[in-house]
Amino acid sequence: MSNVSEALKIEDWRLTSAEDLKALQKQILSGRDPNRPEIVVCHGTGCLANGSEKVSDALRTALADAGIEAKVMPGIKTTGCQGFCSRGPLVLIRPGGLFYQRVKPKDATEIIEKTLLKGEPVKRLLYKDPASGDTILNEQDIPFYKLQERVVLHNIGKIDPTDIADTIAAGGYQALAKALAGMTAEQVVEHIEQSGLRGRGGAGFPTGRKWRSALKAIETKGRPVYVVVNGDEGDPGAFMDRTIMEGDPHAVLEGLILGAYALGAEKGYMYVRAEYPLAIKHLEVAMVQARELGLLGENILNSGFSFDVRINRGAGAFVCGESTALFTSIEGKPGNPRPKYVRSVEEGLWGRPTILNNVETWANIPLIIGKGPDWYKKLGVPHSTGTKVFSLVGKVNNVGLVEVPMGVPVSAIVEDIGGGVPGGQPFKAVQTGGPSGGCIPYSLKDTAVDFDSLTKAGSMMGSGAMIVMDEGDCVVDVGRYFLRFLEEESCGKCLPCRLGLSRMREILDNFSRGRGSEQDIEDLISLAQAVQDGALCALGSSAPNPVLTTLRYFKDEYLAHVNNQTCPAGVCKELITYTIDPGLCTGCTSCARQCPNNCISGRKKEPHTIDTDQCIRCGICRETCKFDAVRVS
Amino acid sequence: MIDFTINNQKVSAQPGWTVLETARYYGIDIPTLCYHESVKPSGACRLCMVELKEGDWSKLVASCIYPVQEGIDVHTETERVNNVRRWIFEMLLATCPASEEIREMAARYGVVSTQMPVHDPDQNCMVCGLCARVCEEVVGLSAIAVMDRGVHKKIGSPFLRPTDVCVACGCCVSVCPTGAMQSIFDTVRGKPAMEMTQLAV
Amino acid sequence: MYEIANIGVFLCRCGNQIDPHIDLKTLEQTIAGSDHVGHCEILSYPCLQPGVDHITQQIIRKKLNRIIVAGCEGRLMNKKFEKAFADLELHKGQIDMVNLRGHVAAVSDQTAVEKANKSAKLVNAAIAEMTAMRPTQQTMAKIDGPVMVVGDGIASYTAAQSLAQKGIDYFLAVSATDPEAVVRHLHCSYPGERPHYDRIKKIVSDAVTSTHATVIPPGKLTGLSGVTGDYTLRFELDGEESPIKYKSGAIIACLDAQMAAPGPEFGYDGNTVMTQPEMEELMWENGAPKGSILFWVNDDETGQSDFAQLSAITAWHMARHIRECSTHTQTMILYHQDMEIPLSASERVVNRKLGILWIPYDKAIQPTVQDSVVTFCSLTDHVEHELNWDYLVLSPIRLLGKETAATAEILGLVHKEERFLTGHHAKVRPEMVGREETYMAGSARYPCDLQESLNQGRRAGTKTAEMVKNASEGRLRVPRVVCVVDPDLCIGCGQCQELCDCGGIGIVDGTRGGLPRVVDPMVCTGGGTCAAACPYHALTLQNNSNDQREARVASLAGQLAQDEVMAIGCVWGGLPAADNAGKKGLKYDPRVHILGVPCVGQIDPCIMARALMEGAPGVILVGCLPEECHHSYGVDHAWSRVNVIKKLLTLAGFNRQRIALAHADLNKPEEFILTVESFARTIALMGPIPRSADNVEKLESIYDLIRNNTRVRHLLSAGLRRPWEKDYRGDQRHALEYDRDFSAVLEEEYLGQRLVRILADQRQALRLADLAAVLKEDEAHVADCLWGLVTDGAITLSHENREAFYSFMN
Amino acid sequence: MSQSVETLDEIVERYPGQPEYLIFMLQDIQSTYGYISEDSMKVVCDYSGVPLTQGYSVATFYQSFRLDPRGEHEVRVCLGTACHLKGGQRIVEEVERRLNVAAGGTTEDLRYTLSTVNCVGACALAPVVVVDEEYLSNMTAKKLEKHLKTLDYDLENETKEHGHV
Repeated sequence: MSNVSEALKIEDWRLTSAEDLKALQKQILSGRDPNRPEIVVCHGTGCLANGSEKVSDALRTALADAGIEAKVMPGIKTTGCQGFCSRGPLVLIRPGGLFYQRVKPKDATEIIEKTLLKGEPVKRLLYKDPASGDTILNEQDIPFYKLQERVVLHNIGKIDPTDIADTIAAGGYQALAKALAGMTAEQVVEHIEQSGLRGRGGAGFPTGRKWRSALKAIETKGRPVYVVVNGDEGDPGAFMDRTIMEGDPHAVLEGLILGAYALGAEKGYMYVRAEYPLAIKHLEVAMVQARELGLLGENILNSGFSFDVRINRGAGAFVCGESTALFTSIEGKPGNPRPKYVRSVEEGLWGRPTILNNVETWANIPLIIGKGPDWYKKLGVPHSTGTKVFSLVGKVNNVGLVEVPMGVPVSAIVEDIGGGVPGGQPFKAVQTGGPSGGCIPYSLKDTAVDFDSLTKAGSMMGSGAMIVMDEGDCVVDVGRYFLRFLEEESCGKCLPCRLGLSRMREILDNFSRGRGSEQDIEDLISLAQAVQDGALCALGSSAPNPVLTTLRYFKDEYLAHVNNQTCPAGVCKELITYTIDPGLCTGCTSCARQCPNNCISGRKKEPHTIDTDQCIRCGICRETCKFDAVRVS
Repeated sequence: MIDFTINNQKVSAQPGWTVLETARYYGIDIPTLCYHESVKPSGACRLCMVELKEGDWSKLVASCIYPVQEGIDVHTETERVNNVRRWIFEMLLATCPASEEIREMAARYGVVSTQMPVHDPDQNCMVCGLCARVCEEVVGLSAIAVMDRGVHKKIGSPFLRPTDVCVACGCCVSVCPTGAMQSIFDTVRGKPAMEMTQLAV
Repeated sequence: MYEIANIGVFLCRCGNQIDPHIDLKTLEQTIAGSDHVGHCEILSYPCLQPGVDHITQQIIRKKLNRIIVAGCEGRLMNKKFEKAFADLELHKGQIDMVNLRGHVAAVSDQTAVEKANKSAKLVNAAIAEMTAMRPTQQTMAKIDGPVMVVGDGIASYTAAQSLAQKGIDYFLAVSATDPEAVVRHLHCSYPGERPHYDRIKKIVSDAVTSTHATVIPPGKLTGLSGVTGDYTLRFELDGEESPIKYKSGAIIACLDAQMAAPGPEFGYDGNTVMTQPEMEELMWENGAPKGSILFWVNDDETGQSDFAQLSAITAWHMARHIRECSTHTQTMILYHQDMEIPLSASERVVNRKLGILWIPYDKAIQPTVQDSVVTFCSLTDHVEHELNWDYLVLSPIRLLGKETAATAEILGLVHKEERFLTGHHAKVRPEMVGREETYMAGSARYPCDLQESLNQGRRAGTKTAEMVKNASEGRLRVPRVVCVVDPDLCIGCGQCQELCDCGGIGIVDGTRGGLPRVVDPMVCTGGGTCAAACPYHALTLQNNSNDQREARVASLAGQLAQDEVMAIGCVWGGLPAADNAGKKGLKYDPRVHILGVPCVGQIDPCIMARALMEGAPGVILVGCLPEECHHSYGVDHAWSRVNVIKKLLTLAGFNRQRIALAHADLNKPEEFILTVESFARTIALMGPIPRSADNVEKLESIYDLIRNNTRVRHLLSAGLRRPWEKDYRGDQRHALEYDRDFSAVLEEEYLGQRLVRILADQRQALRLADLAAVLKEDEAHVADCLWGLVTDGAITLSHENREAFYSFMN
Repeated sequence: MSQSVETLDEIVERYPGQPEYLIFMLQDIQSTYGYISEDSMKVVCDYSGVPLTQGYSVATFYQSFRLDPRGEHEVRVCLGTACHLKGGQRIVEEVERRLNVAAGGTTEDLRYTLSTVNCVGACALAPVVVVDEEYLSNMTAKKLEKHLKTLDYDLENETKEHGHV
């Protein structure tokens, strides 16, 4: 990775004051031609998985082959996730913001020749709005982006996360400089309190209040204190934190340093999932570069304040997202949570006062300090200020990462930004808050997305995963899925969680096989109550939520399983049969060849049949059939 | 002195006591399994849950680790508490069907059968981890520990083989609330079940 | 400091587990009046914080200096109390527990008052012990002088390197200090490790050149004396006439196993059929050989199947090296069908690339070596196939080696196992676990590969460094229950040193002709069989003395009713078995009263005699199984002592079954119950010993004899083993002969003892006939004995009226 | 085993010998060797000054640690919510059938290790399978099998009469 001294081409690069930082920003900006064309290639995990690295390589080769003169030579910039993952790999041409989607390496030459040299767009790579059918040229006009309000994500997609010069040019670390130069620690805490910021990790505890009680704990217990970033984003379907860490690592770092300054902490930890290697890499690079610039480490910006950070890689345990489990994990032990009757701001890491916030919360801090709490309060709604980043996944057209102000209705996110469910029907439900959250049915589509409204609807904000479900998704199956997930991820220390969740899952398993009774539903509720009351940590006590909310909104569907032995959504294997529609079957034999159990028979070019007794309902035939002839009932 | 009530009975405690300790001091019954006086409480079995009431609002806490606080209103036999307790006993009866001790205790609290399916009729360990805590805190060895996680959680020595670290003091056997340690102990100390030499008379 | 005991007794209700079963009020009243009891009280839960707080207040208020909590298992709870009262100057040994719950409340259907009586007996016994105890101050260990790293094992260098890294000074006693020389012969102990030689060279040069190092010139270790922290090692250095002494604080021994060739049945000729190290030597001299090389992992056939994996991986490393050097050479590895191929996924890839063939053979048919061919039975078709070889490489035989064994002997390292230095299983304190690791590293402990050896050395170095650091910072505690020698009483007979299983007893070099023994407190396990064996009572277990035990046993024995028996369980076997029986709610004969001791081996035979003398109708010792004794031989020694009491009982005309030894497994409480109930029945059948003056005299004589007669005590100590113990140091004797000899001596001494007692009691001269009449013994027999006593000078002979009169002179 | 002498020591010596670095060391060993052998566990525990039980419970608690040798190729099927809704479970079942190994296990020939992961954060590509380090998007069992075949070796030429390599 780039060494700062080389990247900045300066000899003595250590910054010693806020003015130094301003000067450096100016120097970087003045060295850049705003009109110089720039090809931005998304290097988020989604796009990388779709081959964006090959695309950027191809673009580089194509540039070299085109033999463009050095003066107008466009830069190729690789950035963090731009959010519109379902369309990756994404390529943007700046200035202007021409937006290409699903770019393949072989398109590189054409992009260079047509767009850069001749200024013409490559039509087939442009985004076509599925709703209107219009082709849209620029990023800012695409509904997916147009309807968002990118505050926390404002740098992502614009800067190269591995080059601190980009961050500084975009105004990074100015909030830190401001605080160190002109604010007391107390003022920083006051700002955060005034902003109304609530933790983005799930429960929505007011961040300012947390910091305040930590300060109080320090009064009696003294130092050291610790600040910790919770980057153990374990909720399946959530990748907001990953995107922030990958795309704008300095924002997290700056927020953490500010927090450390406010509390007088000298040591911080970032606990990041090992499944996010890129995020770890980018954070490490960011730390190295910040250290070299004197923004981290000894005597930051000559203010006399010293602070350093270490990254802990998670080792694969969802429960380590729970604060006390995370602490024991940092201490090098199995991540068993401990009861929180003494709060972690008083007794956290190594029994010391500790402030733990998740990635997105930390990334909000520089914004609040930089632009002031009043500016921040104007975003969102009272009691839920600011914006929230959501990962919009599941049965939705525009899968990706979106940022909206708090308080917008669910439908605005799913239908306007997300483009609705493929096929055009209304969504069935939106699952928010991951395994600890619940479902918002279509009937509540106008529920405002803020902490309190979601809780009222029986769900929760959680870390921000929004999973859209359509009529093809079965709530019993989704409940089973989450319970199985939590059952596997439970640390197993307390009985209600270890055994209660298993039992709940077993009851749902029975439902999905058409076994069970209404009494079982009653038992399920009573057991869920016992688990909520009895579990030791938040993982267990929130685990019954998905089941309880679906029972609340989709009881009929449960009853259909129990009483009629049918799965209305056609998901539960034991309650469905696969048949071949003789009218549509062309006798191509491809299903018969793929069937793992050899239970499809039929002559060539004649309609086939499935032996339902032998069928293991793996669904491969349905997947294979090109003519949609395999039916589920 | 810290004054509060348990089941509407006025009690007073010293700072540093837990709700359970205070209750026992006053002779109020709260069931426990993973609790032992010789080690720090861990709050794993959740049998000792009690309800703290505050107006309309209430919460359940594990009394073995909950420090006493001025003015709290503790109840040990509410509907919510009993619901948790009943389910835990049912779970225990299903996971440790072979444990005589569990059966007796559950019966004392009115749970004699379970509707949960029994997966392993010979199992008697509930993985409360008491043995491991005693090995660490009392004996000072950590020859055994709680291994794995979730439903696979189990007690054992590293690699589930006999370990040199074990001094075969048997403290783990003595604290085990379910009698499960008897068989695990033989694996840990590396002694196959063998017949004893009997006293010649 | 607390010479006069002021005991606080706290009786636990334990919820409802003790209270309704035992009438605690009655118990309290009984106890409260006892001597030395400054306070007695019933508490709900003395062990919970409210109880601990309350006891603390009482200790302060009433200036209590001994605490007895009568509740449950001391094994579990003592530590909590010790911690809670540490600031009040109450330490280990000053806090005792009686397990009322497990030994009284739960185990029988007696009434609450009956149980209170039984409890009172046990608590009173504990009070007697507490009264007799003389607490000692906690002391800290000192370690003076550098650490001695001795032995030629490769682990020496990593041990030294670790010490150097931690800034600890050390002596390095190795034969080779030149890195090249070290690796030149390394393959003889660790073949197939050549890729690591560069690293080894660096370790060697680090270890040798460190500023903390003092390298001892080549030579041989010939002697060792002193205790932890203050050792003196004697070396005979090459070219020096007199031995050189080195003072050292701690010793790390690094010894490697040696490798030998298997027998001729494998065709070994050292030429084309060779062992792995020899193949390595060949490669070293001439490079990789050409042709076809067959490695046969034949450890199963040489009876070393445990090492097959080690040999297999060595074979693979060598095969790999050969293939990498010479693609024309074919390499095959022939292995026993049960062995798992010890290769990781990545190694398998390499293996596949190099085409090294692994061939399993049917274990039922041993492969046969013929000229250029090995026949083996294939697993796939069970046909005998042939493999051609130009070189056949066999697994080496691993053994300790004579020199290594000699060095180990000097260092006191040789334990039960004959072949390797795997230590004994006696581990009674947490800090003792891993002690062998601290002092001993290398493949002589158990065969292992180079990496493991190096790691062992590193581990030993690190742990020793930690120990030295702790000592220098005054944090290394001397265990409180260890043996001390009274130099005024010790005559230097050396019995204790012979018996000691922990190697903790030594001679202080240069003092008074090496006479008095000294105990190394850091090595002593507190087993105490040495103290029980000392003919002169010169050894005492601190905080756990003979006097304490005798007081407890005597107190209980004195309280027992005519049909009640005493069971003394060791804390590793009998006692926890009893605890567990109580915990499981098993019922047994309430006449059994249980006491605990750390090891039955520390029960002096005079204590057994005392119990019978004080009125116990029967005493049973319940220890571990012999092979599981935590103090190695404690239970065996108890056997010998019980046996001598049995002999004496017979001599005195009592039933020898009044004393018995049993073995218990703590995990089998049901069997423990069978044991004690059977004993109680036996005693009930024979009834109590009538307390006639005659019987009392006999019992007192037995006690006196076994306590004070140095001849008997000497003889007993010398023979403390079972006849079938083969690995016991010292000569083996004919079992029956020895037994008869011993009986004869006992008979003689017993009679002598009684004679002396009578004469001393009577304070007048008596005739032979009178004596014989009093003793009801044959006159001729008595005459013989009297003559012996006269010649010994124990009594005087005078004549009056031509009749011989015998009298005791002061 | 022994050619790892250097690396094993080097790995642990990257960190100070304190318990808090235990997980770091185990992770590095895991990524170097693919699993944590008994020997390496001992070395790490000694070095960081914790009882072996702690090392073992850590290694069994966290999903990313393996105590058995891994296969040459690691197939990880994502079972995040998005992948679940799009049939991730079906892929697992199908691959289990084809490789004849249960999820979490390694094939007998040590070629493939099949495991499931909770979410790799690539939900837009659901269902996702990660083979070694390569993300494969919109997977089906069939596509996966094809991919695995490209990784496979030609076995037949290498296997000899009695032995195996």
